[in-house]
Amino acid sequence: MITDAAFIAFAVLGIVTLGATLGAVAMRDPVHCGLALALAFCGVGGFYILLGAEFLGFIQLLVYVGAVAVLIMFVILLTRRPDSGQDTNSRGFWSALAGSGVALGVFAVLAVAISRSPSIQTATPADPEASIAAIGRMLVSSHLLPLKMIGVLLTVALIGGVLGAMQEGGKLER
Amino acid sequence: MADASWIAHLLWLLPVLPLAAAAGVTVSPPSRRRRAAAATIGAQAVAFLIASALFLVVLKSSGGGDEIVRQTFNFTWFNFGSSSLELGLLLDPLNAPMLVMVTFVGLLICIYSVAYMSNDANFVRFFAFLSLFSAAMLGLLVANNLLLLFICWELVGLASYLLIGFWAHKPSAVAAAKKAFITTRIGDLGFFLGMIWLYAEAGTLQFYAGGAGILEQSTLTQLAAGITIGGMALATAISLLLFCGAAGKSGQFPFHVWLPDAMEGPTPVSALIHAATMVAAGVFLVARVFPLFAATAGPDLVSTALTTVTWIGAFTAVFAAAIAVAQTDIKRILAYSTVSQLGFMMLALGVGGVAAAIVHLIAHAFFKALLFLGAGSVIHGCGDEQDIRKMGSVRRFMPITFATYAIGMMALSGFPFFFSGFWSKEEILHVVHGWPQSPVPFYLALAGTALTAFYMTRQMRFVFFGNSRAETAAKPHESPRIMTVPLAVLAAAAVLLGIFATPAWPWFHRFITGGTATVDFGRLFTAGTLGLMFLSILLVGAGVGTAWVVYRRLPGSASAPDPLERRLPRLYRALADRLYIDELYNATLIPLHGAAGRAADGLDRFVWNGMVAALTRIILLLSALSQITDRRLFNQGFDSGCEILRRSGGRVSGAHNRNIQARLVYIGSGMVLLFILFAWI
Amino acid sequence: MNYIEFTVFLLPEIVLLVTALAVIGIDCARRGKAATGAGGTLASASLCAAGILVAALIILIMPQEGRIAGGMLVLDPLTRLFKLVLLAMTLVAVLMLMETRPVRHVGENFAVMLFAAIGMMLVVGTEELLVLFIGLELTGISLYVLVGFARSDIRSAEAALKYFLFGSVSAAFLLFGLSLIYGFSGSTELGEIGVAMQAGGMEPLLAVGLVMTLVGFGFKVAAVPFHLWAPDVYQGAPAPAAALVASASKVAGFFILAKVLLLGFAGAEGGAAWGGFQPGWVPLIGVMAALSMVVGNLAALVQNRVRRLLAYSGIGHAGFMLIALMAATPAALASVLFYVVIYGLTTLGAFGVVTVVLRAREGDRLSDFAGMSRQAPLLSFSMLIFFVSLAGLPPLAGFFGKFYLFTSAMGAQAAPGGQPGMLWLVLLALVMSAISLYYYLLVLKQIFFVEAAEGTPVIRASKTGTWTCSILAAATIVLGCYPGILLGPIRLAVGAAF
Amino acid sequence: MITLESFLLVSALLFALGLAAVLTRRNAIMILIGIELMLSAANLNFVAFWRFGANPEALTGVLFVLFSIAVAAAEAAVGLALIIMIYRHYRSINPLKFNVLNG
Repeated sequence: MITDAAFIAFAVLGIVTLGATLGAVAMRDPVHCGLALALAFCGVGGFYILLGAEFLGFIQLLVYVGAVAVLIMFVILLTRRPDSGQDTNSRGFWSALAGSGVALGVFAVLAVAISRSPSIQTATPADPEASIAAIGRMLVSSHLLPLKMIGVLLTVALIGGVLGAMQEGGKLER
Repeated sequence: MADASWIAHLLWLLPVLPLAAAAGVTVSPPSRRRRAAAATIGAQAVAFLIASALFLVVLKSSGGGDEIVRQTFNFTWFNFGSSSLELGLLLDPLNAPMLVMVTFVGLLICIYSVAYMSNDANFVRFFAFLSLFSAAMLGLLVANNLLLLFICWELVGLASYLLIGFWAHKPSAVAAAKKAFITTRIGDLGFFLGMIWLYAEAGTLQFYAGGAGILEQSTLTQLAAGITIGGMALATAISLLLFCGAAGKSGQFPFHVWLPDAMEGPTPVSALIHAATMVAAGVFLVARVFPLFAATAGPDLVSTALTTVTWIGAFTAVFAAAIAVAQTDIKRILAYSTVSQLGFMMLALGVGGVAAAIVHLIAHAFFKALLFLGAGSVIHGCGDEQDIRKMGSVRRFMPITFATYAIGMMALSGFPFFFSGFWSKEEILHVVHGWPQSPVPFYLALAGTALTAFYMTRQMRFVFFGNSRAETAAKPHESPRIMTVPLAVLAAAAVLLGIFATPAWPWFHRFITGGTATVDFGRLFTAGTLGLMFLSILLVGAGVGTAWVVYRRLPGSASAPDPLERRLPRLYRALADRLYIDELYNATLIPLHGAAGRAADGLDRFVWNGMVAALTRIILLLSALSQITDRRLFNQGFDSGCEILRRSGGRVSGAHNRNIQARLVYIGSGMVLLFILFAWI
Repeated sequence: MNYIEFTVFLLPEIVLLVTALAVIGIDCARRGKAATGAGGTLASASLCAAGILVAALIILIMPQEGRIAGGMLVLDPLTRLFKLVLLAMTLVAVLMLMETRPVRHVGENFAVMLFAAIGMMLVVGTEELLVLFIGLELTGISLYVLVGFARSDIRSAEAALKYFLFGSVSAAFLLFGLSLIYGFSGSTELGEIGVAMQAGGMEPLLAVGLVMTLVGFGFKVAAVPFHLWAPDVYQGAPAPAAALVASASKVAGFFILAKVLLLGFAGAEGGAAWGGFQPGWVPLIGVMAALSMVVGNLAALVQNRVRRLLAYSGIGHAGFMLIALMAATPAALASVLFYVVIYGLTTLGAFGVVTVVLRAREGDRLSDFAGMSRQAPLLSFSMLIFFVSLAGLPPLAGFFGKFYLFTSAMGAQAAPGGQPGMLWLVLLALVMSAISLYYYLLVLKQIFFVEAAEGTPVIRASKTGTWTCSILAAATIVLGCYPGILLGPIRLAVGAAF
Repeated sequence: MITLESFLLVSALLFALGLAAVLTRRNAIMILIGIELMLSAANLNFVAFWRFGANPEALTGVLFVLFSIAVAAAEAAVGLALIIMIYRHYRSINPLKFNVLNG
């Protein structure tokens, strides 16, 4: 499956994903960031498909783009006020520099590690099949416990989400 | 090694009885005074009877051969898997007389306290603490296991903390309690580290366990052979660590600072804990693990560890005696005297004289308890006055107290022939004289003897002679019988005990080291012994005589300068300021402490923000300099050390009060640094 | 995969789940009747307590052992013991929640506490990275919700957001690290990972994976420099939530950290001797341990709020425990587990006392504790026991924890082929624990020696609060005098597992 | 030829960009976005390692990602709820302003 077409697909996906990510991170208006985030998630889904995990790619689109990104957009709009989201702090530059420096450091560490690790260099792709049927079988057999745990986790998230967002009666203490 | 006789199975009762009393008294309401006192005294009395019986048993079994008879009673505390932790109780000639002494003095002091504390609102609590203390002290003595000993050791420290701070309404008492606790804990760090090191090396903490204990030959050989950092033998390193603990508890230089302040506690507490028993625990510890200290020594008993003990003991003995010369608080004089006498005991241990040290310990316990209780009686009689300059002519109003106090004073000073202190000190001088390393400790000991006689005479002159310099009109009055009877009993003991330790009949010496004593008055007249006795009598006489002359004419009022001050003003001031030791701490150790904190802080900072750190360190250095010049801060002793630690903590914690993202940057950079560390090594 | 067996293995967790859902159901049913706080609180609390007790009973009387689904669910004596410990701690937190001022939706509050317990129990009972990750997230999310439960209180909200942000960032690091470890070993099961690590050498990518995983766990156990959330969260969270974060979550964190290090990273210890560093996790843990001890204990000295003080002291204690983890011997592992349980129990007790004071005096500054010994003697005595035990004075449990911790660390140094260089860390630990005594005494001084100022509200503890704290204090004393009760089973179980 | 290395580099970039958002943006939602990006990067790693790994039939990596997507969604939901909660108190979501809790 490693062909020129795949290479082109990789290049396009890479440019789109990283470009969208950069946008999501760096753009000024949070709304734009949210939209760019959705695009970046699409790109990651594309990578999954490129890697042969089509099912995951669709799940990625469904959950991340269809739910998470939309949720984030809603909250961005909910909390939109003139002063929020602006870098008004005078020391903003230095702390931004420190933050970017650390992020760059982490990337450097990762890049060095990736390029120096023999097992990465010698890895060859297999041609596995990740059929929906196989995934489904495993979900109800070997991965039953994680599945149930996710159920509980989502219940907690539901409770937390509802409680957090619910308007509390009475005055707010300060 | 012998199996435990039936009576040795009673050993566990010794600590448990007072403990039960403590528990019972703790839960009883504050109004049940009589019952609390009865329970405490009853437990003490029974413990005393048992201790006496045990002593007789040891006495009987040790008659005859040269072997030291030890009865151990080991049991498994708990198992885990295949291994287990053993504990054990031990009865041997070393602790049997100590048990009698502790229970006896404890009993007398409990009785005395009934009167002394009668007006205190927290009477019941006081007796609960006393019982707790007594339980811990007895547990410490009977332990056949370093861990058990350490537990009791810490409990003793806790009880001492509670009792020093008993009058919590006095801020000075609370501060003194804290100081005592923290200072001794610093010493205990060494003890703890030494103990766990020992456990890691030897695999057991039993003293004697049928050949496998830490004080028995196989382990000692192993420890003496092991080499650690700097070519030091393992046994030496561990011994020195253990000695840290002993020095802390026994107030040896430089840990002595807490003991004089501890006099903020009620006087019976000073007598029981800070004169007779607890402070002697350090001496007892060194005596108990003496084989470990001597593990690397040859037949002449000279090892690095023991040499350290010798020098520290000798220095403490003279140094504290010199400070005592210029104190004006009746209890503080006795406190410094205690430090000095403990120095004598350590000195004796260092040169190998275990028996001499224990004899002096027991003799000292009796006469120092007597002196403290006498001082308490004086304080009580003079309306809670503690300044000797405001006393005078007390002899006329308190004859019994005067007589017993004089006996105690003479025993402490080492008046010849009829007092126990003379003989026990004589024995110490004797062993120190024979030390092959250096003659200096012997000279220091002689100087200490003379100084002791001097300051005790000075105190007697001030308190009991001359005219009354009291500022209040109230006449001193003799204390009630319940206070004077214990005084008389202790005075009798202070006189009689000497019989057992004369060179003519070195009974005690043999008792501790094995073998039988014979009466031979001829030993008194061998050249060395006679010469030493003569020398020490001369020195005592000189000390008493000088003091008598200097203080012949006492100052007319309390505010007039001390006669000695008029003659040697600078020396006197130096002594009165306790040789500036607290100040020295403030000037050196405490900034050092702070510097350590700052160093840690600097590390923290450097990682995050080097520039700011450099600036703050300059400011800090300036502030440290200004602190050195700030004498007022000096007088707060260890508190200011804690303060600097606190401040460095403030900066450490200040680094946490940043916004979320700055902290996340910390986390990220911490991770990158960890990785760099990883890649670098 | 046998579904029956699966269900039996999971029975305690299932009981908790059913209880939690029932509590929510009852709360919903009552809400229609405009129920006031107190009655609902009592009903929910008793239901929760009953559920926890039943779950504990199941663990006690059903001696199932074994592992299913490739280590996703492991049941052996060690995990059973720790599940019991976690249940006990949750029970105390539930009782403490009863003591605090009722908030709205109290039923959900109880339920989320149970969900957190389920998460921690699953974390403890697994040797597989996927279940581990989901379990940690389940615990984490439940705790975020609990910390933010007092929604009308700005401090609670802020603490929850901070906890969430730090937690999610560390979770992202953890997941990335796990992905690298999966990439290196081709497996997500700890045993297989250990085998792969012993077979293959240390390579840079694996090193990054190790470090990132340590970041994730470092967050859970609050070790420097990943501790920065702890002070704010302890201070801002409602006391029962903070207690749960400080005790049970830390116990679970240390348990799984030890398991991952000793099982999964078994081939990558490295060495921490002076001049003899070898790459591996031991030197990293050594650095974290030293930093945690110093930063935690020094920062605790200046805290004016008892909850912040407990947070920093907890960071210091994490440093002590990391030292013994470095030793990487079964004996050291047992000592860490013993210590963390003791630490959890005492901290829980301390938070119990703080809860009562908070309720009476609306603050936890040092001065808010003044004169407490007169007003609540039993509670004050309990606090004395907890703090003295935390400071490590004999004969309390904390002393034995420290004794075993340091002895096993020293023993690892003494053993042939062991980790040298431990002496210095142990020495540092001893100095730091001496410093720690000072700040514990500061609080005790307020309680016992300082009189309450005129007009301060009187501290009155309810029966439940007093009893809970007293029982914890009694446990601290008993475990100090007979540590074998707990240490014996731990050592047996560790011996069986390793 | 697409190597494992190139996938890993893409995910490393994604991770670093996400981290940069977390560390520099003065907006709680942007921090959340950064966290989601970091989680996505880890997921991409899992899939790439699965594809290039030794034992792809086990589907370990794929299943891991499936679950971690669900976890990330739950986390986002709770996080957003907390952000709304804090917004009610502070009328702002600038993390610099959350400073009630301070020693």
